[in-house]
Amino acid sequence: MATATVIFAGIAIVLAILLIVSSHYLSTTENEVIDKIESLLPRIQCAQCGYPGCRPYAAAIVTDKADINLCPPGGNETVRRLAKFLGSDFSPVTKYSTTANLNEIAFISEELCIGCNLCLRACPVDAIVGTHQSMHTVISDHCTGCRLCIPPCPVDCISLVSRNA
Amino acid sequence: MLKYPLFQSFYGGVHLESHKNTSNHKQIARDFLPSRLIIPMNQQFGSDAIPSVKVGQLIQKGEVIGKPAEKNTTAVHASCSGRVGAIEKHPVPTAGKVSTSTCVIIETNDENNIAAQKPPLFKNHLDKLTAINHAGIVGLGGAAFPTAEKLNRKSSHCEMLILNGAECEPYISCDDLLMQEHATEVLRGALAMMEIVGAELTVVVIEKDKPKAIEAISNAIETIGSKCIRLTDIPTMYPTGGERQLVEALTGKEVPSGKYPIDVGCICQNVGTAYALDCFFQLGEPLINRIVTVTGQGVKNPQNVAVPIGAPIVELIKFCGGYDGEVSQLILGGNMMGYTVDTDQLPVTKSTNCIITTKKATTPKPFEIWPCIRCGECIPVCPVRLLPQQILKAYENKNFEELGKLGLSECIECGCCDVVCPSHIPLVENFRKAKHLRMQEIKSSELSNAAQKRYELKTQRLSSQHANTEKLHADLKESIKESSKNDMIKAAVERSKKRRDKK
Amino acid sequence: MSDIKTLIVDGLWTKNPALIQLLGICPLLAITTTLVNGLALGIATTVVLICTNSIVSLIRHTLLPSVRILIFVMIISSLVTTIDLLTNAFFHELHGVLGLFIPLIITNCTILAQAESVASRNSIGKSIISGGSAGLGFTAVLLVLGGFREIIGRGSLFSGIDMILGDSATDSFIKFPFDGALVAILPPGAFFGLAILIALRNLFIPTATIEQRLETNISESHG
Amino acid sequence: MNFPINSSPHVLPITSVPIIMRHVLYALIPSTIVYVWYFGFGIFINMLIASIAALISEAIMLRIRNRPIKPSLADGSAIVTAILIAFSIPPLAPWWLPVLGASSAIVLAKHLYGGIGANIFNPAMVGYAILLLSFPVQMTHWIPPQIENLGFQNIDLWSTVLYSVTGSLPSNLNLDAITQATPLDIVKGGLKNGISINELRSGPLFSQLGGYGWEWINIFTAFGGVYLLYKGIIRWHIPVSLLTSITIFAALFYLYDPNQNLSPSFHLLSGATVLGAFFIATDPVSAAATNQGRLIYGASIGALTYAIRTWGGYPDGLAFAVLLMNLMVPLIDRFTTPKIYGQQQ
Repeated sequence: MATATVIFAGIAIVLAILLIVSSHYLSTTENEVIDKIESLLPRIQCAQCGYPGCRPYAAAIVTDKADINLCPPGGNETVRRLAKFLGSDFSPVTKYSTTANLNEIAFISEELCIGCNLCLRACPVDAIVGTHQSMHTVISDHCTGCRLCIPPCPVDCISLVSRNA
Repeated sequence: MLKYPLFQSFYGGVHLESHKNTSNHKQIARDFLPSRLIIPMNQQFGSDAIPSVKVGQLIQKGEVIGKPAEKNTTAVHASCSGRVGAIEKHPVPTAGKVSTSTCVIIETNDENNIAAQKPPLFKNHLDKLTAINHAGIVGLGGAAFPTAEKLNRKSSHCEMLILNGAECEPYISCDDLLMQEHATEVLRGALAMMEIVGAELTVVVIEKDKPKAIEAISNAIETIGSKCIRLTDIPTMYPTGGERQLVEALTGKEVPSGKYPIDVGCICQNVGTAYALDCFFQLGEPLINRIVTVTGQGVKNPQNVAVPIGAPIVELIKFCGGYDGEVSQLILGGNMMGYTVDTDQLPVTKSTNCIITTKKATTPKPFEIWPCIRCGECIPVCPVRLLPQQILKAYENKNFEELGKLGLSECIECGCCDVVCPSHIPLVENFRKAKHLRMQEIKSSELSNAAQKRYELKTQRLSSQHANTEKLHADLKESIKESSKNDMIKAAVERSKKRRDKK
Repeated sequence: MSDIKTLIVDGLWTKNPALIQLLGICPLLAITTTLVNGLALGIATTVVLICTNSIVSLIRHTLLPSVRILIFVMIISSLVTTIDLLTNAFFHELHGVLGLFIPLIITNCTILAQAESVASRNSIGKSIISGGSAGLGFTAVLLVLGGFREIIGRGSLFSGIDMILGDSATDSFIKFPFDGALVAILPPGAFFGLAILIALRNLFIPTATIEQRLETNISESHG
Repeated sequence: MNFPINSSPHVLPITSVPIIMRHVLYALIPSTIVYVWYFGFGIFINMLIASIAALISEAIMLRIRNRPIKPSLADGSAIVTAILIAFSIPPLAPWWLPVLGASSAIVLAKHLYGGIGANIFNPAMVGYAILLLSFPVQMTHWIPPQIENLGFQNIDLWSTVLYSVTGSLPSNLNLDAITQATPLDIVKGGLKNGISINELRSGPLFSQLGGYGWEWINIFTAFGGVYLLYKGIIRWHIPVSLLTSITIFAALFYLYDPNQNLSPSFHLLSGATVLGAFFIATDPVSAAATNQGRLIYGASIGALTYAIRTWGGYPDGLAFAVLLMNLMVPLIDRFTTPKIYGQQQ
């Protein structure tokens, strides 16, 4: 009886030490998980999830503050991918975006633009060029169609057009 | 020297029921003159040609009407004499579909004398290639790739010129008849090409089901007496006529993915192209005609016609006796790789080698489609050695990574798998959609990556800007504090000085 | 009150260890050749569950996170050994039949999962209720599967009841008028049986259709 | 004029699933005739019952899965499955045996995996395996060849029908008296009891090449198989590799000790070897896809069949060999992918 107890206690202690050491050295870093989640998101930086960009949202998911169904452009497909990766349950996207794909880009109407610079600051991917008092324009190759430039515009000169047009 | 056993091996392919005898028993009809020509400006790779004529202008046959927009593209010529009726957008068959392109519309008249009727003279090699480009000569096999461009790839050494007369599509017979009637001209054209590319050997490839063409070519080889032209007959098997397939069949070498036959020392040219080149070198005639097979059950007199480029299909059909009863489909190109068009108001272009009119009986009905039973019949027939059934599965699962691994992009859309599939699954159609989807996926992920990168840069920039401003403010405050301190001390020192002075 | 009710319903149905969580499949598949075998294993498992849950719950504040699993396993194995010895002492015949499978309760993931997800986070009362209801839920599945396989595979029900009720009950099992298809008793039968049970569960909790329904609702309201 | 737009190629397919299934059924005719010659009309009853059961379960499953019923019923794949099951159960069998076999094949092996084209396992062999595991007694009660000079009691058609439906035999017949184990069974049991092959093969159920009657059934099945090869329904890789690998294994062991091991001809011409080689292992859905893979697949089935027959617990191992190799098909396919034209490996 005593021998058995000692042997098992010994095994347990050895294993416990192994576990403690490995939990210290083998843990996955949070950053890797965030990278992976970010790669599953559409990454058009539209901020519709309530976070300033896709990486902050990914970080929020990892630190367990945010739901996985907040990304309207990604749609249910993205939620499904995230659910599969995180092993959590699927639930449909809470709000629907009018831009669910990357096929639309912003277009600044030249006649109306007053060069106020507000859209330039709003663009998450620096796809708008221009300076004060001069007309701005959208670099179509870089625009992700996130619509963040539309609300700040005081003269409503920005509209969305099809990418290929 | 009649035949030379150059045939090595051919992987895959299917035996198809031949329909060549519908159209190959008559001579090429050469008296077709349409009342109107619609000559598209987009008949070659690269940018469209720029129309160089004005509406109402009288032009002669063979005159340039479209100037090349870039250096390496070809010119467009008037195929008949007449008056320019209009320059407008018109639907045109281009690369597998109907699109709209600028066209010069010519009302033809009877004066059909060619503008330049003398053999051209060249100062040097480069001059020759430019001249070929200006003569508007493109590959007449179907892809309309500029011939000069193809002959100009001088980076690799060319050992063999393959003259493609295989013509594996079951309905087409235009190359067959061309070789029968103009064997000498074809071979002369080939010799000219050989001289340009510096090849040592020309191999004329003809499928065994064209005995007359084989005879004509072998006779012509004897007549010419050239030691460097050889004739090889290959088994009748679709799709031997594919450029890459032909290279493998003759040399046993594979053309690496994304490269051209010239990278393994071969250049493939269609016999029609050789003929067009010969016409240009001997007579100075630019490419304004091509031989088109008009065939199928839906036309009264199926035959091969020498058609001026730009002739409307409807007039061509009328020339061949018109439609015979109700026609269910109009196919441009062969029935395996050609495409259907919805109207006969389109012009014949340089890449139109065949027009098939089908009646109900030969048009595939929407069959019952069974699920794939994995019978594997599609695997041995694929000339590219793909696994169509697994590609289909990966496509149904939208597994793009797997699609890439299975080599979807290598599919040549020959349709062999469709023919043998007992479940009647439209495989090629699915593969086209899969290719399209995969391209979209790749594109959007590229876009996402770019957006992510730019976002990161912007956040970095903003935060560094922010940090800079903060620092500036802090420094300013500090300096104000410092300076004010000093001022106060100075002022106090001053005041005390004044007080002392008063005393 | 409603909290306790959810705990019980969770264990018995909505988070049934065998049907929903698919835990403890190994003893489930191996032992359910008859209803009585299933019952015996179910009772043993339930007892172990209740005991481990209460012990783990008591020591939950002193646990080191990195070695907690090790400690759970130690507790479970000690308890199972005790129960193994007890059955051997008081139900010797049943022990002969269940033999190997009582020690195997150690590897039953239900117990580890309960210790990890319930007992180490909740008070002792809640842990006991949760463990008991999960054990009963597991027993119910064992009973259904055991009965199903016994009827189809042997054409009998309650055979071997004497091992629990004593020798007086030797002949008190039901015999149906057919010999049964042997495959139900063999390992494939266990998989078929469990698969059918899970399919039936899906009829009542169609997870896939819930997802679909939600999606169509949203697209309708936006489309 | 307006013409419809279709996708290329614009050509009629040269074959279809129903045509393939029909040819498979045609190919089974010669062996059925020989079967009837040796074992009576029992197989017809089994075929009929199994086909009806297969069609009904197919219809029910299609209905449950919300799939169009008519085209799938008409493609004949369910009937092929049923006929193959009828071939593998004894000619004298209670009616529920073919019913259970066919319906479990269709329901469990075919539709639970997603219907035609999606099944991992060969449905007929799943049905057979379930029957063999569940009812070992009924599945091994085989009536001996109905030939006068063998000295067995014969059973007529009416008694067969009666037994099938009611499970009882006329008073002058006794089930044990009119049934026998199959030759493979006898050999297996005999070898276990230390009887040598020579002694065993002097029994009335054996002839020069294999089991009495079985040899001719197998030979005529091979004719059917050749017909399928000729028609291009199956390719030669699986049958040839399967039969070759059985022959090689049998020959090696036979040469080593002819008294303890059966001759290659016996292995080839008894049990379900030839039927398996041409009709069961070649089921396209559950077989390997590439030619190279098919060679591996067939050879492995042959080797496994020999192993199960010789060292396993069941007299004929073909069904289990096929099912085991069905599991390996994705792996085989993965490693036998041909090199794509123009791509470096």
